[in-house]
Amino acid sequence: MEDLVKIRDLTVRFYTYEGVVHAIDDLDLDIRQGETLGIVGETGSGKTMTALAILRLIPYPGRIESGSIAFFDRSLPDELELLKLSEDRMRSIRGCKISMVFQEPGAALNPVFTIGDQISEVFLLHQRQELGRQAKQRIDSLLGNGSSLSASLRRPFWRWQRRLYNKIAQEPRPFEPRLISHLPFFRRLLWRLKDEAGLLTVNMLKDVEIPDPARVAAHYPHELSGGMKQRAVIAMALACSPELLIADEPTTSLDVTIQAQMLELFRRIKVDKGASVLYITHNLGVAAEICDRVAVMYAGRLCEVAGVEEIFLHPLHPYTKALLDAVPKPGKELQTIPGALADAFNPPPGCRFHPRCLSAMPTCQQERAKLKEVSKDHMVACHLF
Amino acid sequence: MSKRIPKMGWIILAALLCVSLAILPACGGGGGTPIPYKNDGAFVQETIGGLNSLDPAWAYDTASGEQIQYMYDTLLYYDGNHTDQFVPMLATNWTVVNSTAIKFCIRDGVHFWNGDNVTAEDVEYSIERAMVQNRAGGPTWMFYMPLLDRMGSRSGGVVVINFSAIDNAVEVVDGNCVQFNFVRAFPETPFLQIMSNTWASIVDKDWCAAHGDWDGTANNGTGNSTMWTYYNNPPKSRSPLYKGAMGNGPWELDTWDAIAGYIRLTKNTGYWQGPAQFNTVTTKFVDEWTSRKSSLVHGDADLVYVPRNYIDQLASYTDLNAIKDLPELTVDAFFFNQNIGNSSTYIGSKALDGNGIPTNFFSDLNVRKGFNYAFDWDTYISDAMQGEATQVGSPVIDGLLYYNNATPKYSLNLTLAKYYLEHSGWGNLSSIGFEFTLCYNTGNIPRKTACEILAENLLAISENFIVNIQPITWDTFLDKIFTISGISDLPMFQIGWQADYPDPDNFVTPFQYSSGDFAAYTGYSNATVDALIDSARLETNPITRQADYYTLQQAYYNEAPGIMLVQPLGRRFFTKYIHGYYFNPVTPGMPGPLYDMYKSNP
Amino acid sequence: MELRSYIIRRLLLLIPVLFGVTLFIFGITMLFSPVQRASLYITDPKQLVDLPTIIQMYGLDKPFFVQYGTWLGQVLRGNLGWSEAGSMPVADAIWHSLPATLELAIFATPLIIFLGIFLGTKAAANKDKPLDHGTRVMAILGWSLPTFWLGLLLMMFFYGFLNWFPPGRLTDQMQILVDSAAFIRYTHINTIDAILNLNGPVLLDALRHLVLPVITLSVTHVAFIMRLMRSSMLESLGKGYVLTARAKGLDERVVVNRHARRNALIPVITVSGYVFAGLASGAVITETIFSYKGIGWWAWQAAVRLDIPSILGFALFSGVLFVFINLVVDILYTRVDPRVRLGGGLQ
Amino acid sequence: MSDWRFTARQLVKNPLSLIGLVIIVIFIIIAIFAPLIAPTPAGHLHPYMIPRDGYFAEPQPPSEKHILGTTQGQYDIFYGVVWGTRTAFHVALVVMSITVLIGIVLGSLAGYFGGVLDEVIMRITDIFLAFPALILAMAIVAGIGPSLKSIMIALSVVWWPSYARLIRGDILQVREEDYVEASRGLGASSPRVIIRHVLPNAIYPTLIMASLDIGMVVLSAAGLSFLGLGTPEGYADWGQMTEFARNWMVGPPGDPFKYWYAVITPGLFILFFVLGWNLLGDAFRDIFDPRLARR
Repeated sequence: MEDLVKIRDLTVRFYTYEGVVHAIDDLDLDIRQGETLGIVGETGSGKTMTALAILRLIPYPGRIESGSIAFFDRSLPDELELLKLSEDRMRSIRGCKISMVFQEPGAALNPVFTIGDQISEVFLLHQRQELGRQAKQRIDSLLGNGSSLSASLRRPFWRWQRRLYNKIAQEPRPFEPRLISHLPFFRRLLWRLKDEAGLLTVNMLKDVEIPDPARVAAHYPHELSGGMKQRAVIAMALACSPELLIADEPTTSLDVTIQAQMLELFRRIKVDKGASVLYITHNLGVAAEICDRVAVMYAGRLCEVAGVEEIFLHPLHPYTKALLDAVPKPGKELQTIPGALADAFNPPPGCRFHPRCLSAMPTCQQERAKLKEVSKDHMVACHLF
Repeated sequence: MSKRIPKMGWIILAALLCVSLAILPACGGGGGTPIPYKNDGAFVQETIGGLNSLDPAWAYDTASGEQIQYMYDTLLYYDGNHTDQFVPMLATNWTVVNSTAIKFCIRDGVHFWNGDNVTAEDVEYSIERAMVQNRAGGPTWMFYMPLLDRMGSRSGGVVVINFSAIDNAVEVVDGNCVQFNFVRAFPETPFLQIMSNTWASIVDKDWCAAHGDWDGTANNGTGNSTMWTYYNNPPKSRSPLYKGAMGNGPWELDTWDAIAGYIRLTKNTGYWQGPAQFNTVTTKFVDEWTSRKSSLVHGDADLVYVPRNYIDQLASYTDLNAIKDLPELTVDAFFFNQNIGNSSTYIGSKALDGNGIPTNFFSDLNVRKGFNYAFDWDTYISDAMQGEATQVGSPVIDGLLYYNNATPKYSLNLTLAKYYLEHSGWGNLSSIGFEFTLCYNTGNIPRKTACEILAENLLAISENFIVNIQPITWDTFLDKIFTISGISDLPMFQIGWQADYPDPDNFVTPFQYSSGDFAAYTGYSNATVDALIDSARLETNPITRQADYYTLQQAYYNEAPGIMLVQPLGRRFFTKYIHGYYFNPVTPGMPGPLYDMYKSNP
Repeated sequence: MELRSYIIRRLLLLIPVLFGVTLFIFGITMLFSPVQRASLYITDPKQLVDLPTIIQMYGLDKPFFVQYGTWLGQVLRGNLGWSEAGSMPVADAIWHSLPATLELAIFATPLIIFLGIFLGTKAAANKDKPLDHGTRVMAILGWSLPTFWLGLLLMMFFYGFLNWFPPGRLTDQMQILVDSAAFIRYTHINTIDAILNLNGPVLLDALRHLVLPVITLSVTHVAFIMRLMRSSMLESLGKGYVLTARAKGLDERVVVNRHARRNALIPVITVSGYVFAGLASGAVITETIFSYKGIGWWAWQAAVRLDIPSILGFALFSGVLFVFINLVVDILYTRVDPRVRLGGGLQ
Repeated sequence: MSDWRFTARQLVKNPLSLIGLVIIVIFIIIAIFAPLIAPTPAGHLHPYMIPRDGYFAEPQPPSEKHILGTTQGQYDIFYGVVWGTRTAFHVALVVMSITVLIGIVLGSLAGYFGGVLDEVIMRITDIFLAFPALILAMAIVAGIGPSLKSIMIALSVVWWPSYARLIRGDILQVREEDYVEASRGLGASSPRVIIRHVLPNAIYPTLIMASLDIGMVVLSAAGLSFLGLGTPEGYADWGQMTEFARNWMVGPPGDPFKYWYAVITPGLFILFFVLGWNLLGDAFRDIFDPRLARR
């Protein structure tokens, strides 16, 4: 299995009035084709930032200081260096090659647009040519079987439309249609694109197991339940079958029964679409459920990466151990991690975990541990090894 | 995207800068810039304020009077710029039947705009209507005074005269003549003056009756013989004439928009003296001076009202025809209140202890004289009036009959002032000292200046003479002067009088008659003066009359019931395209004899 | 809530408001002595001999509730009384003075709102960048300008010097044309009438006269909308759906103008409503300076001349306007924000 | 009081608010040292009345005697604008304190007790808000008679309702907070709860708002003065001085800017005074706008 995304010494900092926040610090991480990689860690450990960094959506006043994110797109011969792409190019990747599902479906959906609008937006953006092609076919069929008088009268108009949509189908950025799409009323001429997008949207909603998708598409977010919203968001993310789907705690805000359905959904998506999934969670149980590999983060650094069984059966990093012990199990009294999460403004030197680490050594306070591969596919950053 | 905006911003800014730079020099040479000739055949003037009513019997303000003047004719009118010689208008001639009757014969073939003939009945109706209406605060007392020897139809708010009295006062005689009967002998000239003014305008009886106005009979077509009182002191809107008009004058009413603030008249082509020169006469009411000024210098207006303060701003416009020093029949004066109300808050301690004045402080002649000598007319005229005024020594001012310019006047003389104040009936005031508050109505800068001049000069005489100055609004001002009780709270006040008709009686009465319009509130009364005024008013012999008024003028100087200030000199700023103006102080409004005027582009 | 019942409820709410306003105004006017209130009818001191008659005639010496009662009775009989300030019945005065004001409002309000929204969006989208500071300084500068000062400067320059934009509503020739029978006054709003009469010159002339007052009003009001738009824009730019939109790969322009702005507009609507109400109930100073005499000017005249019937009439008018605008705003809300239902706020 | 530290940091960080701050400080200095900057001439009774140099109308250009020239009626402009600063602050402070006081009392009553009382008070504010502020103010001033006092009264009358509403809103928020519930639960009396717990937390934004409305108060006062409803002629008041200059906007032809000194100076003083407060206000609103998350 070769890699889909290669993150190397990624560093993200936030420049706030209170000081500089070291959100991510020299992060190395690979996401492989078709796998589900889970990132676990406490809140503020930099999970979400990693995800946003991949999309280059680090919010103000944050900044990607250094590092590289290589993206291996099957459709392209050689890798893409995401951090070096032009903004336009990057946009064509967001939502298309790499898309994201957010934690709060309520917040993620725009309250003033219908579900349908928001999803078809993706199609209209990334699959314009495809839509154009379908629109053209539809017109062809109209021209074909249009025998009635009214039809024959409309022919010239249809012909013109055909040319229009043909252009859209052929060229990536056709002049005439783009002009029209900028003119106030005339942009309505492109209604067929919307129609097509609408159809695709309904299919998409069906895909994510939303009952009566046509009706739901016409609904506004506030008219749907949390689960429905999240499905809609997922549908949006999957709209143009991305290579990488980033899911940022997609189930946290939902109640348990729905969570189960969601996980099921994700598993299925992976199988159907063959997409890789970057699954961010603080819930180890969930991670164990659906991840192939799990990466553990602490205070903006990677502690340990390994296959899911490996990490649950033989955790190496003290922090990982601590995390696992922190999961309540029947018959076993609960272990808590001493101390609080490292201060983001001036993190402890050396290994950032050492203040809370039970097996901390003098070296831990000076130098930080490199990430080394202790056994096959099992990497850990700790001086113990 | 975000970068584009500031660029645009800069471009716009730069553009504006260039434009302004380009233009400023251009408009620099304004002096020579000629005033364009606009609105051919139309007369456009811009003034301030607004109209009150178009009803001749109702209107008592110049603005309304002016418009009425354009739309209606009177029986006779002043000849040129004379105030005591007359030319026939709707009356072909008039004859003094006897000392208690004057007869006017009506011109034939004169038509109202609607084609109705102007008949003797119309004349009778017009004057009787005015007397029937006799609205509170209206001009019609000027008919009652000569005809019925009383000031109005009511007493205590109820009508006390019978209709017959009015009916007999004005009678149609031998077909096309109208005779006016006085209950007592009345001098001819003042009556003719009254009959020349807008309230004596002739309206169309039939039109009025048809539009719901009084029909000329006591019962007004009903069974009730006192029905006419329904039209006595009515609300303004009860008569169709307040906003409508049906006259025979040179211009007809076209539009009056009180809110937008303009009135437009259009030419009456059938005017009996031949159509006027101006097809339209538009009067706009624009309170903003900068705006009026601009309209004038851009030729949008042919005449604008120029406040005295701003005449210099127009000095260098060569295309303006500035007519100056027109002696208007108005006068401003200080009044000493010899009987100040006890409730007054303007006289400090109400006692002569240096922190106030007693309520009868000004009843002492020397105090009044002292104050007169303490006023500086020259400064007042040069600074407050921009030199456009002449000092007057008595209510009888230049331009009135029997004006005697030999009457002595007070002038600034601080030593004399000091002398009189130190030898007052109150003892040596400069050692005792006094303090009171001098009020003027807010916004009237000349009056404020007058107060300041007086106060400063008094302070110069003695630091014990403290006069505080306080502005009060017009309504408070009236409230303080014209209390229902008739006793004013103000120790001194300034007020002006404008001629109703250019007869001295119209001036001596308010200023000197013990129950006169103003004097009544000053506690000034002098039996001999009152008697003289009464007799002079009705004196038919000009010689005696002149003597009486000379005496009265001298009396004012001797008694000094107030400080007569000045008679302002008017001015007109026409564009040079307006011709034919001549000044008659009695003609209401700025444009003057508009019928005789015309507009042409040399 | 169902629209009709909602409107009815609002109109019922109107009654106590109007009652209160008029009672309050009347109360104020009762601070004056009868003489003071009679001074409205005294244009010249020589009329004062008849002061007692005038006071008695208008019942100015009657006790408070008697006078208010008579007025109320009049109003209920559909007669708002006589406006000395407009020298016509109060109802007519409102009716005559409204068009001019409306004309100003109709042109100024959209300008203010769109400019405000545009600038606000730009400023928010470039928070703390020069553009942000620039636009804000401009807007706040305009907001801090004394209206009368700005108006006079403008007039001095554009009429005094350039003679481009004269004051008033129409030049004399055009006014004559408009008053003539050939020209039908549908609305008395010159521009609209000109269009309806297909009369180019009048339209141009009317527009020429509108330029300066409209500029004055816009400059002094735009900051209102702008700063509100900016903050509510900043708010919605921080929202999750904006991140989603970006994650979709949408162009930043689309993100801002489509996703963020639509939500940011919601609070702006209310303020826009008040701006319009404010202008439609008279921009006194602007109307005075440019002698664009409308209802504000009339109300001012009434106020300074103590023309009580006019003031009360104006109070009724502005009360109705206020409630009416609120109504429109609420209805607009439901159009813009699908979550809002009439009567109750968010679901 | 990290709030304050945060606020302060924000203010100095933002150039606009900094400018505003500077402007205001300058005005405060002018106001305090007015008697030193523009000493009242000996024998001049009332320091707030601008000394005149003659009575005639035409403004005179700057000279040694009159640094900024004289305006219509020979009032010394320099003296006028300097002492006018005091007038401005005087009006603003008085109006604001009255307004806030009324606002607090009615607002907290309405907000805390709610129910009928709330309904009544809010209807009353409706009544005031339903009537255009400026014209209501005019009516009042015209009634009481133009003077500084009546301007202040009028402005307070038209200004308080918005504050009553503001405070009511804040109180409604605060009263739901746990600690208020708690202290109520402990049986604290209503006034006690309001004064000890609710007000301190609700009043903060109000005071900020008030201090920032100062600019607008002065602007409105100037507007009234301009409409002739202001201070007596010659009183040191910017609005009135602008009114004096009103008719000298355009100089004689050939010298259109002849009277610039009379026109520009008072206007600029008003402009900058208001600008100062508004700049500050804009920054403050950003800082305290609850809808804007602090980063």
